[in-house]
Amino acid sequence: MAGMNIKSAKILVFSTEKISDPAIDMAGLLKLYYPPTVYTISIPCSSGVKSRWILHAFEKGFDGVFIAADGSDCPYGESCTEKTGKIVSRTHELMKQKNIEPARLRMAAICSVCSESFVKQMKSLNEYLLKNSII
Amino acid sequence: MDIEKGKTYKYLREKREVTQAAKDNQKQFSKIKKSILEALQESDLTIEQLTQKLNMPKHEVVYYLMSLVKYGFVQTDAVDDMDEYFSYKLKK
Amino acid sequence: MHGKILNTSFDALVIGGGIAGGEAALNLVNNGFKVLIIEKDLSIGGKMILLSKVFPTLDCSACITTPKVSEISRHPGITIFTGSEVRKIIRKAENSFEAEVIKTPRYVIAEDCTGCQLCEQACPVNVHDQYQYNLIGRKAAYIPFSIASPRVAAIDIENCTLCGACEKVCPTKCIDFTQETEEYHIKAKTVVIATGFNLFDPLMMPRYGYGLYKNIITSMQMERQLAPTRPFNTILRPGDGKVPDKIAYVLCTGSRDVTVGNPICSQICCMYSIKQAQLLMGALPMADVTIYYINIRSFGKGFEEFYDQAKGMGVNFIKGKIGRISEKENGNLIMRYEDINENIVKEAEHDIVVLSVGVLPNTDSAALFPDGELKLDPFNFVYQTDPLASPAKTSIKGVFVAGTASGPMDIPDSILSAGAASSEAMSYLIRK
Amino acid sequence: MNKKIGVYLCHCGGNISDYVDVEKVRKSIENEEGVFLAKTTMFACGDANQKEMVDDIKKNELDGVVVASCSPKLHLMTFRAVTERADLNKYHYVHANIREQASWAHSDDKAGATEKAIHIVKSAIAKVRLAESLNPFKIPSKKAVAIIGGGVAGMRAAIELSNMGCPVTLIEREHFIGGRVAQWDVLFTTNETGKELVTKLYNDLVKRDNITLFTGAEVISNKGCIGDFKLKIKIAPRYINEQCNQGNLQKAINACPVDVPDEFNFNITNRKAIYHNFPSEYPQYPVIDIKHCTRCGECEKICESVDFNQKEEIIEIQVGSVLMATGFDSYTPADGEFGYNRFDNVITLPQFKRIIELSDKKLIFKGKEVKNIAYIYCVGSRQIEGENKYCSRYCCTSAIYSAIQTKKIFDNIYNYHFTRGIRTYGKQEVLYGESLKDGDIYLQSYENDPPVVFREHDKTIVKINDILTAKREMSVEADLVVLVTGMVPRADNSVASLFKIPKGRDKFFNEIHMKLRPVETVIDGITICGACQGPKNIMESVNSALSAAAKSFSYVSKGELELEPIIAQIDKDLCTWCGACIEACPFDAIKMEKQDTKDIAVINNSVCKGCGMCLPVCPTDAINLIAYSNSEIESMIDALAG
Repeated sequence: MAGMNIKSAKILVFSTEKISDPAIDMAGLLKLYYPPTVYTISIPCSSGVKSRWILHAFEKGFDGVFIAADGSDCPYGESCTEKTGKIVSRTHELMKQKNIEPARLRMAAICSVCSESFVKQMKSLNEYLLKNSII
Repeated sequence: MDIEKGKTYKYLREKREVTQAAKDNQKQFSKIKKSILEALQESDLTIEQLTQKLNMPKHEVVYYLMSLVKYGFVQTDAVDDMDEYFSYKLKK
Repeated sequence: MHGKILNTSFDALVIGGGIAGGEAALNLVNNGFKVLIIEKDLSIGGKMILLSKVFPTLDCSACITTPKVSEISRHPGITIFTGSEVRKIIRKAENSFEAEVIKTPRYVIAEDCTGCQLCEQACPVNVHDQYQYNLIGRKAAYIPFSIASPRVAAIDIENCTLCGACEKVCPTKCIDFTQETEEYHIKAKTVVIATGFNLFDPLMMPRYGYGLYKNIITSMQMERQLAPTRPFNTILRPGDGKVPDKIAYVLCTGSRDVTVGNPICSQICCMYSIKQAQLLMGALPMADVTIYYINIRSFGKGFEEFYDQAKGMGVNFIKGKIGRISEKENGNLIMRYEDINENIVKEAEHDIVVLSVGVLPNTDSAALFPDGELKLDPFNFVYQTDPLASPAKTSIKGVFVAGTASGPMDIPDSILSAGAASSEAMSYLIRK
Repeated sequence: MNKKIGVYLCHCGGNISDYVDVEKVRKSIENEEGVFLAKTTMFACGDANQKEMVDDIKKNELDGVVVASCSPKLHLMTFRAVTERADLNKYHYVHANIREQASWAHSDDKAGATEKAIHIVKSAIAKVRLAESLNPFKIPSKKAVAIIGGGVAGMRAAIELSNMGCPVTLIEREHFIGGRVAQWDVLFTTNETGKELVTKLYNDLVKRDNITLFTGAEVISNKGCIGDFKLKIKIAPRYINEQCNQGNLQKAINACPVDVPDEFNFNITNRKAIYHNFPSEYPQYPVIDIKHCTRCGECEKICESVDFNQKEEIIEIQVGSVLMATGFDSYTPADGEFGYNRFDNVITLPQFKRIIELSDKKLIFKGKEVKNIAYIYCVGSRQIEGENKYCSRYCCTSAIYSAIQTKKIFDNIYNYHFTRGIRTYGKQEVLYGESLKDGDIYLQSYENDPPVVFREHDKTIVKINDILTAKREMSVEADLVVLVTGMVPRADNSVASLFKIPKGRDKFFNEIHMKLRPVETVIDGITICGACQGPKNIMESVNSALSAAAKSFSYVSKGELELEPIIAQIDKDLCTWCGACIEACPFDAIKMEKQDTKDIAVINNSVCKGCGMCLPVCPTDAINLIAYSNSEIESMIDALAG
């Protein structure tokens, strides 16, 4: 990629239709800017993300993956935070096996109005990925 | 009564008087349209220049010119250095 | 005139196809009731469909209105009469209203029109376009505006010269000058009045010089200039086509002003002006926008934050009363105003002045029913007989009011009011 | 697999096209595999475009459609309906959000926004390529609605639903019904009293046999979802029999030795442990405040209706929809805020309203006659420092109306209003005019320079730099300072967390869309209305209550609901039965079943909610969620990565 002026890291966000999507949409509405190389794939619940999807994303060239978790707001029950956490730790293990820096996968609860916190997370992950020259 | 489709305006003409105001308005528009298009034929012009050329109040030039933009006869061209006035040209 | 009896009787007759009438109709039809909407204009969607973006979320008005409008126009349970007016309604008995409706001819067979606009191109007549609030022209054969529903041509017969040009080019031969005014007799079980509001006409205030000075426009004219289907494709002074730079807003034009006969506050002008100011700063980054106000009434959900946002963007707010406006030779306007903060009279020069015109009642609604049956409030809006417990109730049993027909309100309030009216109408229909 | 896909790219009247080069997006995707046509449009949601889409789908026999426009929250349903009108199964439609997540989020970077939009559309195309026809499940919907909150909004919604023939359970936390309005005396516009309004509604309510009313009742658990909410309600005992003898009860109240602050009067008076708020209140018999009762037994001696053996009850109900009307709290000023809790003659507007009602002939406060009243506006609202940035909407009118009433009822009253700009919007403006004519004095502070309340000797002084007299410093000696307090969200909102109702920036409940769906929440089947959603006056609350009633009714009126067929599926061959999925499922939707030679997991389709929690725990990757299969997600990732 020599010669290309890379300004931001490519980040895949697993967001959720009822909870974090509204927050991400609202970030747009409020013009809270974040890197345009952040892409979302929306699913019903953050506890449904499969490790293989995350690994697939790294394989295909994503620099970072972020799970915008439902947290305690999950419409499917309180166990969500814990379950999403387990997905992350399991995947971190798999990443280590494949020599992928585990810090490239992050998760945080993003409630339906957490636009600012979403943007903060994106900026911070982006900075981390750029600083540690993951890309 | 048998009325031919596509020529029903003739039917209404017999029943309804077109007002003088409507006739005058149409004539006036045709005239102004013609003069604006002719003026722009020669060169691209700003509203200020058109006003002088046509000897018409500025706001009327805006009204008619922008209508002609809407109808696809004229298009907006560059803006001046002060970003204040656009010039207008004929649409090819 | 043809007198047609429309045999189908309806559960609800909704008068007015704006956002309130539309919302009420949708609520009713989605619960299984048959609805007839009577709309005076050529298309439905009322004033909302003509707006640019809406406060305080800044989403585009058309994007919210058009799907509702298309749902309304497509619903098999809703019949729509456009270009039609209710001449009178008589309450015969419980659950029984009879209405006389006049449908003026469109001179176009609506079902056959494809909206191709060839007639528009052929028409030699140019008149002021009322949907662009007279900023530019339109033809006498015309489609009201690009997102109109139905998107069907009409002939403006008052200005038509009957030249026949449109008819010659119409590919589907749908132009039909033999159409005549039709009269319908309609039966319905309940009535929803959603006749909306009128805008204050600033010609009533000569000291502002509207009409005389061409660079003074109304807020609705600015709204059009900011809308996606805008007349100039950019923002221009109508007086000379200059891109404005110093823009002034005069709030409370025709509101809170006993001298023009309207003592009440219009509830929306502060917010739409603040919204326009924000949009203008986006469209013209160098522009300098000043809002002259008496009190800023940003009272609704998210409004105060929106006002703060405008201040943060650099919109100037001056607490001041405008005395008079005069024009300089270059078309700029001199505003003479009393600066309340400093208690002195000042002058300021602006390129363009926007008069934030207020909301007036649409007095058509009073004439719908026989003498005085439908009571009006002191400001000539439809009187709410039980405003606290049943805000949609009117002085006639079975007749409900929705939206700005009962007073000034913004879009969310209109929609909630329409929800209340349809809810009461449904109860009325179910309970018998 | 070889789909014919139609792609529509929306300008959104400039909302998208001002920042995203829509034509460039079109060119970049028109040659994607399967794309048969790619068009741009000013308004994808407009009628004309919808018609065109239907024609396109029919004429070209398209079997996949993508619209790239605003958030799917707004128009996913709109375009699914379009495909259905064109006789194409609606699950062959995929929505791409290039407004909230591209043009708006990156309006600072047009090239970046365009690049992102291209990827988003490509991933939608990737998904639609794999889409399959699905048919919605139908589930029964219980024709009953639970209304939480028995204030004016809740009562009014209950009556309306009852009118529509829908059974209602009305659940009120307090022991008496009527909420805040019962606490107000004469109301603006109609001049009826709050008590009269509440009584009118109550009398209508109790006539109806399809409304069940619980007071002293709280929802303590919620299971289920739209169509079938199972609520547990805890009902506190009143310790008084329903068939009580009013005469002896009053004696029993008199005999009670307990003296505690009366919340109904905002603590300006005291009440007994056995009490009612006002004699005609509903339900029309008192309650024993067990927290403060000393069990001295005095009341029991006098009145046979007192019954300390009553027990807390827990009942279960089943409803198809829940309507929230939980109201607001009045803002309580901080200690020292404009002298509150420092100077004994600084009170809040609600307290003031109670004092007016409880006073007779002369306005007496703490033994002294009140003549000069200073009203300080925007206390707790439009805060300069604090968190409450919003305007509370009702307070200007309420304060002015109270001031006018005060002058009408009592002699020699002088009203001084310390405002931040009066907001008597709409017809309420006439009230402001009346007050000015009445001789009330209005002063206005600068935005960041609020008035100050201080003591000088034994006098309370309010000082302001007044805008209206050009920065003149003005002072008023006040006998009473009334803090015009705004509305804040309920401090105890545990019921909202049971239902996971989202809150907005102002911490009030949030609707899905202020204009499109103003009484719905993102939690299906739950509607909101009244002041729990944000400050409102009575009329506005009732308008929203009636709207919410109509909406809740529409969820239950037909007796059944269509649900998305998005559920988990198990690959029999891959399943080796370990039980991990059963543990992961929060809904008990998975069972073990013997099939042929082995045990496998089986999904109960009508119980599965499609959350996908069982997916990642499966060691053999045997579970997929319909429409979110490995192939779909991974092909979307490929498209986004490309």
